[in-house]
Amino acid sequence: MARTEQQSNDKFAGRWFWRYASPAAFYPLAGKIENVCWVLACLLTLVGLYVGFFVAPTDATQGEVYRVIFIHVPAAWMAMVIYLAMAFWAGTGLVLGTRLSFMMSHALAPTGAIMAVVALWTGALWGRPTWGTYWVWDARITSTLILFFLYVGYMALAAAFDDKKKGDRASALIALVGAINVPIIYFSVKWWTTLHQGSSVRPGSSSMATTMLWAMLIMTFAFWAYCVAAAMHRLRTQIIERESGSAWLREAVK
Amino acid sequence: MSLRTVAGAVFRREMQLFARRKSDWANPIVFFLIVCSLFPFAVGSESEKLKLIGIGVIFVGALLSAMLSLPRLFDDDARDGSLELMLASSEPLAVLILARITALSLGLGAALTIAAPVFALFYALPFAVAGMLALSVAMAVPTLLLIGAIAAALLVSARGGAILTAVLVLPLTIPTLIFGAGAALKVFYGEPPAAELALQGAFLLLALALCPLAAAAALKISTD
Amino acid sequence: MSLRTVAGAVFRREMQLFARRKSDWANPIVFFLIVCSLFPFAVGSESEKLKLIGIGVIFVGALLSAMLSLPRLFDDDARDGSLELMLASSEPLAVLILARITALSLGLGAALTIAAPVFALFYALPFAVAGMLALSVAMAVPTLLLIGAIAAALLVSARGGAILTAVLVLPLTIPTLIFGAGAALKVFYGEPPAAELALQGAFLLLALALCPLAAAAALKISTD
Amino acid sequence: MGRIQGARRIVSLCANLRLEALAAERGGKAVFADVNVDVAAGTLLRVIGPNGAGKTTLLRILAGLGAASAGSARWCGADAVEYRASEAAIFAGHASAMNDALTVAENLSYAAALAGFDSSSSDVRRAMSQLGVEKLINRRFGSLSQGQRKRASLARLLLRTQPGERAWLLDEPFVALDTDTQAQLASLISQELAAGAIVVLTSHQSVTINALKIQELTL
Amino acid sequence: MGRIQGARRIVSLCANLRLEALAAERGGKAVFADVNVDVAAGTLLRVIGPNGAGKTTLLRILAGLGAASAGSARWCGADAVEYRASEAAIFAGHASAMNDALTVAENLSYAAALAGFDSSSSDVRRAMSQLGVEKLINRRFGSLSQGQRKRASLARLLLRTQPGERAWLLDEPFVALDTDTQAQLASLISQELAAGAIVVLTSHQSVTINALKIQELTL
Ligand code: HEM
Ligand SMILES: Nc1ncnc2c1ncn2[C@@H]1O[C@H](COP(=O)(O)OP(=O)(O)OP(=O)(O)O)[C@@H](O)[C@H]1O
Ligand SMILES: Nc1ncnc2c1ncn2[C@@H]1O[C@H](COP(=O)(O)OP(=O)(O)OP(=O)(O)O)[C@@H](O)[C@H]1O
Ligand SMILES: [Mg+2]
Ligand SMILES: [Mg+2]
Repeated sequence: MARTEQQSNDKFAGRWFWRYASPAAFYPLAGKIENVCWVLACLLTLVGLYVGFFVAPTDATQGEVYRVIFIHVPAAWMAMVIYLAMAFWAGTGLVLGTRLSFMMSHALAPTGAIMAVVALWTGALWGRPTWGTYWVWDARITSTLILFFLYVGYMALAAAFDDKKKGDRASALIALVGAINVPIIYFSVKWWTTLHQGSSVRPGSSSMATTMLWAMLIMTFAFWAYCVAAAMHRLRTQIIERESGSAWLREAVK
Repeated sequence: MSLRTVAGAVFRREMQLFARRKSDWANPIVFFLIVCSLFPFAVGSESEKLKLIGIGVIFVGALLSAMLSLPRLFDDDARDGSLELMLASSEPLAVLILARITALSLGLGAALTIAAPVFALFYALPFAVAGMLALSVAMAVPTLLLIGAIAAALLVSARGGAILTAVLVLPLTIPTLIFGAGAALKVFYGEPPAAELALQGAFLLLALALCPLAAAAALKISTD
Repeated sequence: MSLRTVAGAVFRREMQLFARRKSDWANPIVFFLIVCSLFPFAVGSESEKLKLIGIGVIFVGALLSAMLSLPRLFDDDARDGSLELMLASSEPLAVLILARITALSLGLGAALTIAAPVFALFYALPFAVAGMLALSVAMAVPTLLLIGAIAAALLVSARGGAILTAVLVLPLTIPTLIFGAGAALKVFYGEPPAAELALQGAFLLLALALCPLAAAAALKISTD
Repeated sequence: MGRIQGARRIVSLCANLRLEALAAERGGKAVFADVNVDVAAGTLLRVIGPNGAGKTTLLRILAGLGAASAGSARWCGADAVEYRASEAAIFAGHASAMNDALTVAENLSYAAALAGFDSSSSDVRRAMSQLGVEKLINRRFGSLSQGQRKRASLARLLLRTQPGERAWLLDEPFVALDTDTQAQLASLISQELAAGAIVVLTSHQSVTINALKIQELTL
Repeated sequence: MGRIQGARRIVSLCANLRLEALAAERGGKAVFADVNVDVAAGTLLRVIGPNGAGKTTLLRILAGLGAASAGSARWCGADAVEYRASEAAIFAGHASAMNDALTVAENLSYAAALAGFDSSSSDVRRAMSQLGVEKLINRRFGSLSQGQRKRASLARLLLRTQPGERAWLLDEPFVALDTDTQAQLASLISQELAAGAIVVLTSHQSVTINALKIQELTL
């Protein structure tokens, strides 16, 4: 395997992205990215939460509970973005056969699933005071749930193979199939709720104060930073796990 | 030896197996029947309540039943080695897979299509709704089998069986479920179901175009 | 070598297998979750309608999910020949079977018991109902596994797998279903569920007393 | 229980086999009929015959795993099922009796526990090393080559520490083994015979086994 | 399609195998490395090695069913996958490639159709009779004895009418066969070699095969 990887890299020698396609080269870089992002995530979260909880005004209709939005919305966004990123790396891995791409999508999946859970969880907690129930079968909410299922399926499939390489490619394929299906599912679900339910409840319709917007923006960047850091951390663990025994790794962790 | 003949041989064998092992198509029907008849016990037997849930129960039951038949597609063949014959054929794998799915759709799909409207009458649904249910089950089963073939192909060399298949397949079939049950619901409420049927058809065609290729790729991955 | 040690070895191996193949208990939960979330797509999303079917869907979902795990009990062992080790042991077969069912009940039952009340909230059911659902699922899953062991034992050398198991098992679990879902329904309507719970408990004890013996007899028949 | 435990005490001190007018059928057709043999302790009984003659069928009857259609197979006067329950007979056939997901060691100690031996892990290790597979002890059974599987599953025969008056029923035990291991197994069989056991063997391979008493049964 | 059909025409007239620095791994561990061999038409290549040496792994790579971790295996200059697709190579391993629920005849004609031969039922009958199992033709495969299974699945090798420049990849083909059938298979292999095929063989059994050119590869 090592040799074929080498060969494919030689073909593209000199291009920087091929250099970093090798786990050996990327391992230290991932470490740097991870550290920077942890710091960013901490700083931005502190600032965001401060602005969100102490600067932004109390909402006219919802009172204080609305402040969940600063966690809820970034988490919901990240759940979607990460799926796309995961599918992208899975596709790259399938086409180019680079080990690192598969590891990248494996590293992203748990973070994405966690983001989906956080969005569901905070949404549910928010729903109780505002709608009087933890859960409604609204299009957006339901699609988040399905997105969570897709993450779970991806991870379960990857874990179902004794042969890691096979698991890589199998789960990559299912990630791509899911990526084609996500928009279809999203619109079907949307259609479904408008079909059956003259829904009166809709998340957030009031126009937002500027400070709220700022807080949300900052928190969104904080979530980005957290997700990148978490993914890089997991990626490094994976590299260590999978490349254990290779010479460069012994060198690197010595 | 032309592609037609090879695909024909695959199709024929599938049909032989159907004829030989009657349980392959009889059991899904009985499973379907049982799922449909469990709900009244758990929900209560008032006919108004049953009418409301009838369409949903029948549709979900049909999908679950088709899904549980998915391991038939490749598992036995992988175990006894005949899958390798198919992989080694010089004809395009996707076409051979399509031949198998077609055979399974004909056998299982027909059985479920006949059973669905009968069960609809148990749930006190009107004739028109029962007819529409038959039509949408007839479209939904092949769609599920096509999508499911990808999962079945991936899982030939993995552990997890029926349940992991469900985890992979069911979320992807939600559109079929929505439009299939939606069409019957429309009829139930006296509205025209054309849009739902069109969308369900579109989804089936899309699956027909993409899934065999994806399943072929999946099979190559998992038997590598 | 005493009976305790042999049964202990059977139990331990089952737990080792659980630890080794995480999918054995993780996937049934996800299957359960997915079945529970399919119904709203087919029935409609109004919370009133959903409340009505919620208890039924969750209960039937838990039973189906437990049922799909039944092939774990003997199938792998029959295929690789280790079932014969168990048959040849000089300790009573029924006790060894009970050890396996206990292990499966602990692993799977616990998982489903935790999941059921969470799903109850999806269906907008009140807390008290969710709690009662957890309790009756906790009693229903071992009952189903005990009854199901008989079917699983009969089917080790037959074809048909999951579906034929369902066909044999589900009709026998209807009392459990009626009383289990009934207890939750009683709570839902604000009435005391004592009678249903007592009956469900009695049914579990009866299954505990009879099923291992019947399953042992079944296993001897089917491996003769 | 009582009855079987009684039976256990009687038969486990004994190895002797008597087939009287034994007949078997598979799928409604007679496979063999009127088989009569007397086998004393310390004897190697070779069952010979072309493919489909009924060798496997016979061994399963002797092991108490299949039923005869007529006649009787008695171990020291006891029924085959009882003899087996007495833990005196070990059958090793085409199936490995090992779970793919567990390691070789886990599989072997499970087999030992079920067969009623108190098998510490050192026994497992000794059994494995007698077949030259001690390195595989912590490998998942599913990841072994055909020959490694066969070796590991044959190690089941060697779990009990002292050889004694008992029976090994071996259906094609040399299949998939390399030549060194074939020789090793042959010498293990010889030892077992010398200790007073009965070994019933089918094999299409010509492996020489040293034994004082050899009987042949042609089906 | 076009590409493969082109390849088919080229390779099916040819049998010659070249392994260059071939290496393989299973479960992340190297099984063998740096295997170099040149095999000409009409040669019997015996792959030799103890259990777990990697013989099955090698044969699967030659059959285009497994991937090498380094180096190359080329049939007449073509990739193993392409050669296999050209219907010039037949692999017979531990698995029978036959469905238990179908009859032997149904299984064989399915195999023939998939491998691209237009196999009438008389071909099936001839192939069966060459291995002495014509009586089993309408039996359910699942009801056969081990040796009968092996015979029936080996009949797959004989479906193509004219022998020619092609390859048989046989992993332990003599297992479970009785001695007569072993000899019969050996002579079929000799015929095939004489007609210019390459036969790659692993076997722990010492069956003599007459061949002009025999090469050994020890793993
Ligand atoms: C479990 C329940 C919930 C889930 C899964 C969920 C999911 C989502 C998702 C996916 C988004 C981003 C969608 C987009 O940007 O297009 C979002 C945004 C939002 N959600 Fe939720 N939500 C839930 C409950 C709630 C509740 C109870 C409220 C408030 C009453 C709420 C208010 C909002 C608001 C204000 C936004 C951002 C503004 C917007 O994009 O419209 N959500 N939610
Ligand atoms: N699925 C697998 N996962 C991990 N390792 C494996 C797997 N299959 C085989 N191996 C290992 O690869 C090595 C080669 O196996 P292979 O089956 O090629 O051996 P072999 O030479 O055919 O042996 P035998 O003579 O026993 O058939 C063995 O050490 C085996 O343990
Ligand atoms: N499940 C079955 N149903 C019907 N017939 C069977 C079944 N199993 C075996 N037979 C038949 O019974 C006969 C004896 O089978 P058995 O397996 O005992 O033969 P064997 O002597 O062990 O042969 P081999 O040398 O090939 O292993 C064979 O003719 C076989 O076809
Ligand atoms: Mg035999
Ligand atoms: Mg081998």
